[in-house]
Amino acid sequence: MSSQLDDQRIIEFDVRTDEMLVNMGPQHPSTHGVLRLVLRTDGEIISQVEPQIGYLHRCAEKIGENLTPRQWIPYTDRMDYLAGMNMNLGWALTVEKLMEHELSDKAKHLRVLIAELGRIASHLVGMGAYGLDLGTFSPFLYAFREREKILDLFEDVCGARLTYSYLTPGGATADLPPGWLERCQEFLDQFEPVIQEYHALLTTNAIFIKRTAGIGVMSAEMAIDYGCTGPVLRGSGVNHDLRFHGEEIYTEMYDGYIFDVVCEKDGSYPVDETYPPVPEDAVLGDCWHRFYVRMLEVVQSIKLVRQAMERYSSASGDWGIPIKLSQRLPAGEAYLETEAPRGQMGFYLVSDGTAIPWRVRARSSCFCNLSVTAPLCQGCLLADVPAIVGSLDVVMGEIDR
Amino acid sequence: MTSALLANISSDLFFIVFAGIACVFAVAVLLTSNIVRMAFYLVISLGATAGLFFLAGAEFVGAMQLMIYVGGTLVLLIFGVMLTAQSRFVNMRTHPRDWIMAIIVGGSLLMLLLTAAFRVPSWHEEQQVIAAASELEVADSKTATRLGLALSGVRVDKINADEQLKQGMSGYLLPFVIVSIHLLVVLIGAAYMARSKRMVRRTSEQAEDTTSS
Amino acid sequence: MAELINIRLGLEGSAFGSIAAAVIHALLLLHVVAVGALVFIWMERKIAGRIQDRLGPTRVGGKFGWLQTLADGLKLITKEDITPQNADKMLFKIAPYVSFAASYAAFLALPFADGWVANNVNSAVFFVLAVLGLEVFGVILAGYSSGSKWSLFGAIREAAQVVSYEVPLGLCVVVPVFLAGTMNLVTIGNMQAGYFTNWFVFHDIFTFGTFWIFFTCATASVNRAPFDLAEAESELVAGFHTEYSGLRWSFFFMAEYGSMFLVSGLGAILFFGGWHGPIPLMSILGLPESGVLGNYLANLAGCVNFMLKAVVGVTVMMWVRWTLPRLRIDQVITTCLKYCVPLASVCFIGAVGWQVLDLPSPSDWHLGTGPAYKVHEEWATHTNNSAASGADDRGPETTEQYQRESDQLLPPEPDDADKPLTGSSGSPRSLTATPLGQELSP
Amino acid sequence: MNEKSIVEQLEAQFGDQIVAVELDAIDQWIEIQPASLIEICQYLRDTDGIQLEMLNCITVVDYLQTDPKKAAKLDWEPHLEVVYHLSSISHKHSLVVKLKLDRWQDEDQQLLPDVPSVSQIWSTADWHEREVFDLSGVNFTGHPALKRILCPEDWVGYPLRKDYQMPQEYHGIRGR
Amino acid sequence: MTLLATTTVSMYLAVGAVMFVTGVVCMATKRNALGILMGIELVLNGANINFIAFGSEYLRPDSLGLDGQLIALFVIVLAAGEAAVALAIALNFYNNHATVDVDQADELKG
Repeated sequence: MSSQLDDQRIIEFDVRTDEMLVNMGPQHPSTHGVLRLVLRTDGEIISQVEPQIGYLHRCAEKIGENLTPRQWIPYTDRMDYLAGMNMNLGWALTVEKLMEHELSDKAKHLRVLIAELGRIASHLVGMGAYGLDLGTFSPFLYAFREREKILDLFEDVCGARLTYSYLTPGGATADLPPGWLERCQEFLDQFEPVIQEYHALLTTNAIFIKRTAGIGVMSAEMAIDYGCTGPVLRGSGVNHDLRFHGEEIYTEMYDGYIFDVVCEKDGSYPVDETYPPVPEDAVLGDCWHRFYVRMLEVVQSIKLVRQAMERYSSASGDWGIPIKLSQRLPAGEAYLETEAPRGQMGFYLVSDGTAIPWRVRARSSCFCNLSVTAPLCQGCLLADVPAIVGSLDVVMGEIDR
Repeated sequence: MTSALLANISSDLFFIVFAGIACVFAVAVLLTSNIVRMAFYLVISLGATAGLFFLAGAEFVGAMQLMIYVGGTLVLLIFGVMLTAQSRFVNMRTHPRDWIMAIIVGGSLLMLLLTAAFRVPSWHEEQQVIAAASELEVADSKTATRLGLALSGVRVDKINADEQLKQGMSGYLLPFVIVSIHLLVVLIGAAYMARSKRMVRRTSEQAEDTTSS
Repeated sequence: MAELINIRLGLEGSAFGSIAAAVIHALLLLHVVAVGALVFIWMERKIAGRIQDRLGPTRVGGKFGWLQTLADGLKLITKEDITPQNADKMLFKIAPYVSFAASYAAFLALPFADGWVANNVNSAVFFVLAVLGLEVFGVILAGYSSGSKWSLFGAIREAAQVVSYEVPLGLCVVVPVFLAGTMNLVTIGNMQAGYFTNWFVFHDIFTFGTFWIFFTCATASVNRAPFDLAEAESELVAGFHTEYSGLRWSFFFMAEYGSMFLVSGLGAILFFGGWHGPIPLMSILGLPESGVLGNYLANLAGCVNFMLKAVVGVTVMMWVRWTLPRLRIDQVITTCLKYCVPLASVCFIGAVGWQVLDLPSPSDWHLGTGPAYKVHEEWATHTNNSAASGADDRGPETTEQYQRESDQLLPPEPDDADKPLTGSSGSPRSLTATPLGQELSP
Repeated sequence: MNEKSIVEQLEAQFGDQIVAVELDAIDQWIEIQPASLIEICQYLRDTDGIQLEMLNCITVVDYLQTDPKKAAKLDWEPHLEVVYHLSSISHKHSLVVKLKLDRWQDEDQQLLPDVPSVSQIWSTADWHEREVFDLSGVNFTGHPALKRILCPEDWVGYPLRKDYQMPQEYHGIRGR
Repeated sequence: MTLLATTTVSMYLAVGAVMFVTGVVCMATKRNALGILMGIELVLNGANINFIAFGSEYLRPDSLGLDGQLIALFVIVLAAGEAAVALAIALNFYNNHATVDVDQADELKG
């Protein structure tokens, strides 16, 4: 029985089997958080998948209409709780865009430094959890071993390990503590070789390739049509990364940084030969490519962090004094998307000129990435569902908001 | 002699246990109306039968019984049960008249067989047989190879020292080959039959046939 | 073992002695399974821990947390034993014991040293495989009777997987059986006495390949990762034991670890000389013929040897489990039907060819002297003479008796009488060639 | 092609369908007639040089001042604004399209305002429109399966409306 | 040493008879096609017990010898084939009629 059928609606069947309606989740080992998938299966073949979300809905947008922008920062932490720093950054930049607030270079480099570390930490979880979805446990712990070190660094910076509330409108709540850069440097030197371990355990593992290559193939058109962003979009070979192609207020942070958009450009990835080649049975836009893009983005982020560290230490100006807690916002509206680890996280802020926003909207990347599950899982095998959902790397906190 | 009696008692004990299990669960297969339990009881009954084979010194056949019958055939059977086990088939009651008919026929048949079984004196009289522990082992240890040789055409148990290989070469080579080919044919045929080539609409609620090829 | 005790008590042959022996054997084996499970679960935790740079259990029972499993056992006993509402109560309750009984019964025919076996079944290999195959019933019943869809998925997967993997497993097992010319595990073990060059795994290239196929199929048939589809926790919540809890649940695990040890031990006997070490130290020391006690010591050493080999096998299974991702069901079946079965067949034919053509193999170097090797040679001679008579499967102790018997059955073939005989190459030749030839030329 | 020229092209194409154009806001936006939403979106996605293939976000802003004193000094009537944030992957530009709606078709029987669904143009609109319907109470006509997505199916009211009252209790759970 | 075999052939035959009859009644009464299949298995086993009993050297000095076991082997092997085919038929029947109740198998067209 092949997992990919020409006509998804038609199969040849050996024994008349009744379709089963199976509930995967919200309490299920491999649905990240509280995602619930209602599967209609014919034996092992999935004929229909319907994701059910909302188990973690916390009305963050409604709360945002009753708090000042700085007060709302902690709620952004709890959206993508695996990449709180990037959520903070997205909201902070949106507010600054509305206020047309200018940042010093030092603050910008600090933000790049923190955001890219956050990206590494987030991709490590995505990678480890994906191994878990495919039934291997060890890479998960290998990934968390490294993530913990990043969390230690974050803890030194802001005192929190999960919900940081560090980057705020106007800059950051505090400067980097003394000696932090050295510790970060140490971490990077130790971390870079470890990536090869992950490649050995997963990326190049024969079974891993068998399980992911050619599974859940998503064309570039489909990805754009469903509003998929981030690694999911780039995994389908679309060269789109807001750090390059975003709005000015975001891209200027990355001015002069040397790094690549990780996506397959004319059949090859912009990587040096130390990284594993694409297996021949991997199709562009399948689970393997999405995973691989994440792995390579980690490398790019390491490059960025290295650059950011020296620029930061040599930069002039302050590290960005946060705006007042009850700063009056100018009337108007601003929408800004930033490149969060899991995709383009957008914030929409409408102000009527008071300190409290009239309307706050969070555009979740995972929300759109998850919406593609149903078409992707059509006609795959039961074991492919965790593989596909895991390759989308969703975080329910961000989807339900 | 006491030890001999003890040995008898122990072997008889095992015979009674196995025979009891075999019969009781065979009857249970008959009585239960739940198809899955039927399969389970059948497993136990056949397992006990294998035990009887061991007691009778046919341990190769016993192992064969466990492997092919219990291990293979019944797993297949249970597989089929699972594939077809929907609530309305799991419990299918039998009409009382069928029961009556079956009981009458079966009872008379049982009487017939039992009387036949105990009719021939040499079958139920206790007789002197080689049963010393060591010789039992001998008898044990012969069977596998002897069977193997018999299947490959040599009847070692029919060969005598003086006129060897004259008679008793009525080996089972030909039947063996025929059976193996027959098995092959059967399995291919079964695989072909069970696979009814149809198309079904995945998205439809109830699988209904659209084309037949 | 029990025989020894009986000899001490002067009870051999008597029925009481045999009954006592049976009881002793049963208890010993029960300990092997139960204590083995305890140790293996602890081992698994430690190995998993080390592989994942954790420490694993460290506290319970002082150093190394060696009492961890016991603590878990207590916890499991105190847990509530839940039976789901729409479960088939009777089958649900009985299923774990079916599983456990099967894997326990298979130990009946597994020798731990020369003659240390509960019941020296003549077709032991066959028996072990057959009984091991019964374990699947517990799983199927559990999955079906739980009344949960995940459990049903697990059960159906298990049924499909085990049934298909018994084919290549059987094919692999036939190869050493063919080399030895017997299905008696004790005999097979003794035929590999002497130096490691006599082990069947090194007999020729095909047997070497066979071992790896055997190990793969064994892993699959006791469904350990990467073939643990029946309990794939990332897809089916916990597969066939989703609904189980407490003691019943733990019985499944005893069965799983028991059968892991069983298949590893089977592999050790069939391919790695069982209780014979790489170097026949005991024979060099001359222990086996230095009286009963010496023999006993030699056997004890052999038992330890065998245990070590089996445990190594189990350890490798754990290592694999904590390293590899899980295969998909269709890939598992493909691996079996497309790779394992053809490869096993090729290895079988190859080994037969090697045997029949009598190509060189390390076992022809006659390395290793001492009683073990003598046994080996006696074996060769009498199997050779009496193979056609079929009376070939028995321990060395009764050799001459069969010499008699086989002489009266068949005159020893002249070509075999003066040929240097080795157990591994002697018997099959006479088994296949001689009698058939005689039959076809009346 | 920058936003300005896109807007000019649009005005040339659909003259009076474009209600308002705001080019000196932070994000340039245009306001269009709800009736012509589909054809304009189709045009924006498919026209060479514009090709706004990606629908980033659909937002509904509820303009209702619940405090009567403040409401008195406001220069606008209570209404809903549906905001579509569009962007182009191939040309890396973006555009904001707005619609103005009445808050209710019929206040008394709580009849939701209608907007044609763009889920035929951008598949991602499917879930976005479900969320907007769920939280802000806008009825998207022609949507494949318009049902609540974040709140439970049997939830009452539209939380992101300004006049939303949290229910006293929901299935025995105290609300306020 | 030699001793009396107190378990005689007749006892085995009795067990065989019971299994045989049970199987026959099973085949007669069960409405589920697979139940009938199980009945057949029982019948075959009853027969096998007889073969083994007659062939066993423990029960009678003048035993059938190997033939008993050999025929039993053939029976087992053929029973496996029979089960496969019967199961295939049952499943095919299930495919065509969506039932395994043999009382409804009263038409000749597939």
